[in-house]
Amino acid sequence: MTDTAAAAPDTPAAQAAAPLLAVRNVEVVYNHVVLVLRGVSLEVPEGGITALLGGNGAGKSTTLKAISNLLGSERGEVTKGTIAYRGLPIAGLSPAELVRRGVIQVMEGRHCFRHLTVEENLLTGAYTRRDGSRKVAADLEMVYAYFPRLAERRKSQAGYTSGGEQQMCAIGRALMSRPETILLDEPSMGLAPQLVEEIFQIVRNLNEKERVSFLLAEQNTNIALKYARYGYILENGRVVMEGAAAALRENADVKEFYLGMSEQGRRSFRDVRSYRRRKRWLN
Amino acid sequence: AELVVPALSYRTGPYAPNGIPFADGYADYFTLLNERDGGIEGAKVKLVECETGYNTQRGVECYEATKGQGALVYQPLSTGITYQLIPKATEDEIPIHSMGYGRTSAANGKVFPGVFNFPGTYWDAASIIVKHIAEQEGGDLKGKKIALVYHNSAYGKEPIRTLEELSKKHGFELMLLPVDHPGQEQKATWLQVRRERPDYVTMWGWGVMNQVAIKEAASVRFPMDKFIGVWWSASENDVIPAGEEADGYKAVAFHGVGDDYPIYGDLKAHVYDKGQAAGDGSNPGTVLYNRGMVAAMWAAEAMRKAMEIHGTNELTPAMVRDGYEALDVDEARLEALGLPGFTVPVKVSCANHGGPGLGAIQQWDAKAKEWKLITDYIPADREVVDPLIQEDSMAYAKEAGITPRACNM
Amino acid sequence: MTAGGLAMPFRSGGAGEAAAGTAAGADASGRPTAADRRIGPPVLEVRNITLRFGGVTAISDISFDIRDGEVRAIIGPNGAGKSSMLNVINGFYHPQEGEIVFHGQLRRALKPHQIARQGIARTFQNIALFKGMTVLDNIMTGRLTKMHRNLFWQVLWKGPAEREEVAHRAAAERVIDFLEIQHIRKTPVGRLPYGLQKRVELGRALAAEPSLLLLDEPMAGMNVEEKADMCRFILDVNAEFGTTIALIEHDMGVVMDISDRVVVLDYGKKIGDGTPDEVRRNQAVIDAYLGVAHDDES
Amino acid sequence: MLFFIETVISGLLAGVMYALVALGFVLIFKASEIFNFAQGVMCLFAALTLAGLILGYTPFAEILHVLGLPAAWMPELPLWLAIPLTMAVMVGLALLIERLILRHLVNQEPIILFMATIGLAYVLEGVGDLMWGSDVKPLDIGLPSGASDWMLDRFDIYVEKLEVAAAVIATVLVILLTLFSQYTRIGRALRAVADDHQAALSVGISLRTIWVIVWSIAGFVALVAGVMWGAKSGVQFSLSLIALKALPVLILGGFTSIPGAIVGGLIIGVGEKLAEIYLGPFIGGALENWFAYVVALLFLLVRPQGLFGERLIERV
Amino acid sequence: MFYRETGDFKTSYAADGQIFPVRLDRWAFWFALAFAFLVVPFLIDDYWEKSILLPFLIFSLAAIGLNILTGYCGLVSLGTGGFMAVGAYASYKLMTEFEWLNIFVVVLLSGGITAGVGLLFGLPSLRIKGFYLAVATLAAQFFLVWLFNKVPWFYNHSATGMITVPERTMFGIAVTGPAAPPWATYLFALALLTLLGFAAKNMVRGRIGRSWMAIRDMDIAAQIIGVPPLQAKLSAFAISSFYIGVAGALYFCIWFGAVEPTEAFGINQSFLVLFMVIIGGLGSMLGSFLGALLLVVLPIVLKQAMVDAAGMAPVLARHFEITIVGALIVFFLIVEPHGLARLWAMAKEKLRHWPFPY
Ligand SMILES: Nc1ncnc2c1ncn2[C@@H]1O[C@H](COP(=O)(O)OP(=O)(O)OP(=O)(O)O)[C@@H](O)[C@H]1O
Ligand SMILES: Nc1ncnc2c1ncn2[C@@H]1O[C@H](COP(=O)(O)OP(=O)(O)OP(=O)(O)O)[C@@H](O)[C@H]1O
Ligand SMILES: [Mg+2]
Ligand SMILES: [Mg+2]
Repeated sequence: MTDTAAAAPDTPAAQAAAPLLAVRNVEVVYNHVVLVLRGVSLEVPEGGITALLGGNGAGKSTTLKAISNLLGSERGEVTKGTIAYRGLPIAGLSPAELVRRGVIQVMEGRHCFRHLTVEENLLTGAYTRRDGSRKVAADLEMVYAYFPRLAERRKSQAGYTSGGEQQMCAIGRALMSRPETILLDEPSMGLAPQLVEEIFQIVRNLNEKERVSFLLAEQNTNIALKYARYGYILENGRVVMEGAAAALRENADVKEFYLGMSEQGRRSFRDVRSYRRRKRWLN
Repeated sequence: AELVVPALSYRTGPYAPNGIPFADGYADYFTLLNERDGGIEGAKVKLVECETGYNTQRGVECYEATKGQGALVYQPLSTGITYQLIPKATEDEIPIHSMGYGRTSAANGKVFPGVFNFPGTYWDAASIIVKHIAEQEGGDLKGKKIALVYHNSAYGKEPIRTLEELSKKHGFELMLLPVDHPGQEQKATWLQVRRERPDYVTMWGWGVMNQVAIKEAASVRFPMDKFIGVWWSASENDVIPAGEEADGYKAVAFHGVGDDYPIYGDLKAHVYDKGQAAGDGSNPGTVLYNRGMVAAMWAAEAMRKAMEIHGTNELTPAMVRDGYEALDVDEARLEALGLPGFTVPVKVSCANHGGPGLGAIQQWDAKAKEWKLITDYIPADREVVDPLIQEDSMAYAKEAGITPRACNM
Repeated sequence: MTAGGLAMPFRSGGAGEAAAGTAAGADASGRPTAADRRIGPPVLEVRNITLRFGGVTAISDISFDIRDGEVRAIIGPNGAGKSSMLNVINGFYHPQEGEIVFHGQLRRALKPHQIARQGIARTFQNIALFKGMTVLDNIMTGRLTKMHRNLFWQVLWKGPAEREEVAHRAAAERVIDFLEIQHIRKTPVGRLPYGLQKRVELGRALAAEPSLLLLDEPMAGMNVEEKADMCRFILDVNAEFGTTIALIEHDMGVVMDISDRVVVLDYGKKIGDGTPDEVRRNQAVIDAYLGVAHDDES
Repeated sequence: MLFFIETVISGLLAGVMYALVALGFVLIFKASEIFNFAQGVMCLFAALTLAGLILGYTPFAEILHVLGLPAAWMPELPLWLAIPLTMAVMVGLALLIERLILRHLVNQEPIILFMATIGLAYVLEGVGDLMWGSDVKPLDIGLPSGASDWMLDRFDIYVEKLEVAAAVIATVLVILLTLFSQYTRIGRALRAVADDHQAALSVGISLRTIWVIVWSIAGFVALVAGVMWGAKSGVQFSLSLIALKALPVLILGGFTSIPGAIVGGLIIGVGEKLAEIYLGPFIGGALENWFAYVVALLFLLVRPQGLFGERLIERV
Repeated sequence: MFYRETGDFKTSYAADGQIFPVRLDRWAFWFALAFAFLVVPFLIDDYWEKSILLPFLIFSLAAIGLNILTGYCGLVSLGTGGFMAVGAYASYKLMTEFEWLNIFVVVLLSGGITAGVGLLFGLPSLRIKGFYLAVATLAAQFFLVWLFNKVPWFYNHSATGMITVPERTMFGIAVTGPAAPPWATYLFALALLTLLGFAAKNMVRGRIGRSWMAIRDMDIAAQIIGVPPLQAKLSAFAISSFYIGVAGALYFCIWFGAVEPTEAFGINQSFLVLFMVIIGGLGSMLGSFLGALLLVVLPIVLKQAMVDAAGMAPVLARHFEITIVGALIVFFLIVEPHGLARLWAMAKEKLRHWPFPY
């Protein structure tokens, strides 16, 4: 795992000094014609948890895929801007190379290997590791400890497990590679509330104990801002707002649009059928 | 003037190993004429090769593409393409020479004025084989069993009718064993041979099928000298892979084998040594090379004849057709061409486009790695073949609405 | 089946102005509460269903009912058998034991498409849109059960087939208006972001004018704002066309707010059934599913 | 009865020969869900290369000839050199295929990849012809051939020696390959790639490496099959058509199962021989081809994923 | 901006649902059609007819047929050659048994008979999926060809099993047989293609087409929303076979005039048509035409360029040709896996933005 001794990650100074991952002014085009990211810049500090928030189609997943170089397989490409990891540009690297350098992505929509058993799925996560099968076995136990449900289903083909089980499987699989940076795309999707909380606990755990850095795209703004330290809000392919998580949580707009709070506190979903204020940053 | 002769060759695809030597022989003969004699009666031959890959669709494309260049005669070189071209070429008045293949009943010149298939047809070949067998058996075929192993296509099915007639006539039992293209796997066929133990096996095979059949026959210990192929199952390619075991395998032939003919001297001097040989130059003397050459020889003679008839060396396809119809290449002429005894004498007439229908039996000598003619040219059983030709060609005439022309020569 | 659908605005040539009905103005209190709405007798009863896959028992001996016009939520931890339950209801899985009563009649073993024709439509947990088609075509596909012109007219096109097409197009357009997805009408669905895809899927189900609508995690992967939109659609459908809705959802806020009754599954067993408030207080449910998370959130 | 036994044995052995070709298909399908139609041509290409090297053909002689370059300078290579060289060519081919084709088609529909392999088949066919010419090349590398005299004299049963050898080789291959794909890290990665290219990428599996490995192995299997069939019928274009013989075997055994290829081969082999011999005389011969497919079809109706194939996962 | 849709408003759903919603496209189409019907017949000779136009028209028809099955309904079939054989032999039998039947009727009836056969062979598709089905359709391919090769009734007991087309006329002009003038056969095929092309487009844009596409994209979801899979798949098989049967009949009657089943309708034919469909664009009408055009013309162009223009030896040219065709297929797939039709659409989209990149 990471052996660089860095300053306490929370201090802004540390963040400014050495961003682990720096995305500068990135533009992404799909199919040569669909412009999706219109110049996104963001930074992930070493040992930080950074949240990427925003509505549907804002470009969160695209940003993550641009970082992990998975765009190619969807006929998308980065047409402008640079992405640097530990100061080195990573544009030309294959996803496999990135994983070897410690950056792994958990893709949105599960993407388990359907015909492999749950356990085999987890083991593929350790594909790039060279530190012996004993360590891998130990990590497997760790994942099972995090997700007991997976242990119960270890021998069934992933394709036959439930949606939430697949989500756990995908996250567990990423953990198996012992990454130093995880790009998490919608980890909470389809998980039971209890489990959502647990997953974020795991995130915090890894972050604090193992100093894993996280960039997480999340719709559940509430919980994301609770665990993240810094947040970016993406809309329509642009970063429209950024700031420390605590600050964002207090922002009125964020409250209204992303946290579902009104002045009176939490708004009931039953009552939301009235006119809504337009987000002012949507031109 | 130039004489445009298209060659619908197939140097690619599954039958390329057979197509290459034929195409080489065909090309080299014309090259020889051009180089040695300056063409035919002063007109150079322009050979236009068009690659068909033994594929009908491409064959037709080749036909349409070369037709416009003034093609004088077509050798379609595949039964499928021949069938295709017969009505078209007839309409376009371009002669077709399907030498020993194609539609047998085209031998009837009354119905097929523009198609020639001398010197012999498949039906001739079938009857010659049966005659040879009868001779081996001392004249009596009663109660014998003869199997036909055939390429399961129009080509392979040609002899069936004739063999059926012959089996009625001679009282032998006929056993039919089709083999699907390409014929690499013939286990079942030869197991059947092993079980039924026919006295003789004849074969209408092509391509890889031939050699596999010969190998399999050897494996099931079928006596090779009782295994007789048609002339398209008679090349070196077919027997060499089976090695020693193929020794004694027989086939019908209508032309000589080897390169022991004066013409090869000329070929060497005027073609090979000048680096003009077609292909990679490795085929002279092989069976199929010789066959290509004999086809070219007849085409050249037909053109010569046409010039003689029409008194010009600016030929049209129709003139060449006349030349074919008046073709008469006898022993003496062969001698003069440097091909003494190379093939049977041919005399074509208005009614008979099928030639003399003669065939000899050749046999493979595995030690010497060469074919040898072991019989004289045997005539076909006209008594059986002619009525069949008559019947089939008249049926075609009726179907296609052709009134047979009168031939009073 | 859907005789009550006369008032359905999606129906071809129907009169309702769905979009207008839901748009501006109506303030929260104007909305009928659960008590006001006509919640009728059970439309669907699930009786003693047991479903096994090889060694795994996904559902064991579960019974509950869904009443006409209500919003019924199904919740439970991951792998509890919720999706499987929906699959049983619409005939994709065949339970080993138990029976289903639909509109008071014991349901025979039917093929899924036959069940769809009885008026049950659904959306899927892992989006199952027709990727190669546009949004409009997807929604039109939802109306296939209502289109009948035969091959001959189809080939001819001009005449009855075109008229039918246009009529159904109008209905599909009303769904599109209702869900506010006009701008992506002609976009191939594969290119849409996740949340919109979910919305299109809802549209496809709505286009079939179902009497019972099954929604499998319709709001997964959405942010609060979008969830709110989705809730609005669901509630409107329910309120205005009386469509019965069964919904699986992990967001307790949503479930507690919009459902009339909740059934809780836990690893194949039913551990709770009742109004949101009852369920929220049920200790078994708290232990198995809710944890403490829900409360400290708001 | 004896004849029946003989037929069955022949069928079994013929089946093994088909299975050898089918194995190549299975490997690639298992690793990438690519239905590699070029497998047949790869057999041809491998056998052509081997035969060409042994017989001292100069590669691209025709082109060299046209260009006026010396076109006959290759010596006849001994077997121990020719085989590794051929294998090197096949590995090179795998590299090229990955570089030029697969890499650009990541995450595409299976049918697109299928088409690409047909395109590849054309290219290989053309290049094979250009490289080695299209004449028949005997391939004699000392494999036994002809009928086993011992069996014939002793039991009056006709058994082809070459096919017995093939059976032995095929068995060994199947065992090795099964172990490889089921129990090794790479093997697991292969199956992962087949399920989801993108996810495989995301966990750090390098598709490129995997593909090169798999296509190299498939090239090796193609070489083995090509040698066997080449010894039987000479090396020439028709060799590529044995792919069609392997297809029913493939669907019967299941696209993803290595042992399935063998079992499928045996069933198809026996089925078609019995049909040809016992049914052929009644309904007309040469029915082997379609009969094999019909047998496979009947099995599929019962098990749509083939005998040993992975179940199709259908869920919503 | 060359290609503009702006200002091209639709005021009714019917207008929005037409085949070419953009005015420019519509005009171009009608112009091309008029050209094909009114001008081309005066220009063609035997070579154009037999080597380019007829193959193009006939393969377009076959490609439409296969596209219905594979592109729209998602069922890959490798039995196209076999079904074309059914069409050809059906037309032969119809023509020889009922000599008074009009050739136009004969061709359509042949399609109908093929549809029946297709239906039969489509039955396994209910259970078998994906490549398993694709390979299983080879059973149809091999069986049908075997049947026509084996049962003498189909070829009226002729000696070789070859069938030859009798002459048939329309409006007193021969359209089959060697005497048929090129323009007549061309117009005959063109008329059929136009008719059936429109019919196909109408099917795929309506109810039936949608149920096919639903099955293609996700068959379970389709069933659950009420598409009966049996009906959808079988109708796709039947209708696709109808088109392929008509193509087979034309192939035999007006293009070749004489065929034998093993070669003319072999598996290569199946692959060729599949190529056309995929290179052209799965699930696209335009794609069927583009694919057919490309694969008919490409080999000819290559051959002419290499043999006639560059003077290469035909064999060598042929080897290169196979290689290049193969390479181009791969190339096109890489450039745009969704086929030429998509390439075309993207080009239009670019034109729309032109001169701006996005
Ligand atoms: N393969 C693709 N081809 C074309 N457009 C695409 C493709 N993938 C995504 N898009 C478009 O890019 C935009 C951003 O998509 P992205 O998936 O990044 O959004 P997101 O923020 O992750 O949304 P969600 O919260 O729904 O996951 C969307 O408008 C989508 O339509
Ligand atoms: N076709 C199947 N074959 C085998 N097991 C299955 C199948 N379908 C579901 N299961 C198993 O049944 C159990 C219930 O699955 P189901 O999808 O119904 O869960 P769920 O309640 O929807 O969970 P989630 O909230 O995670 O979606 C799971 O453990 C799953 O693995
Ligand atoms: Mg996303
Ligand atoms: Mg679920």
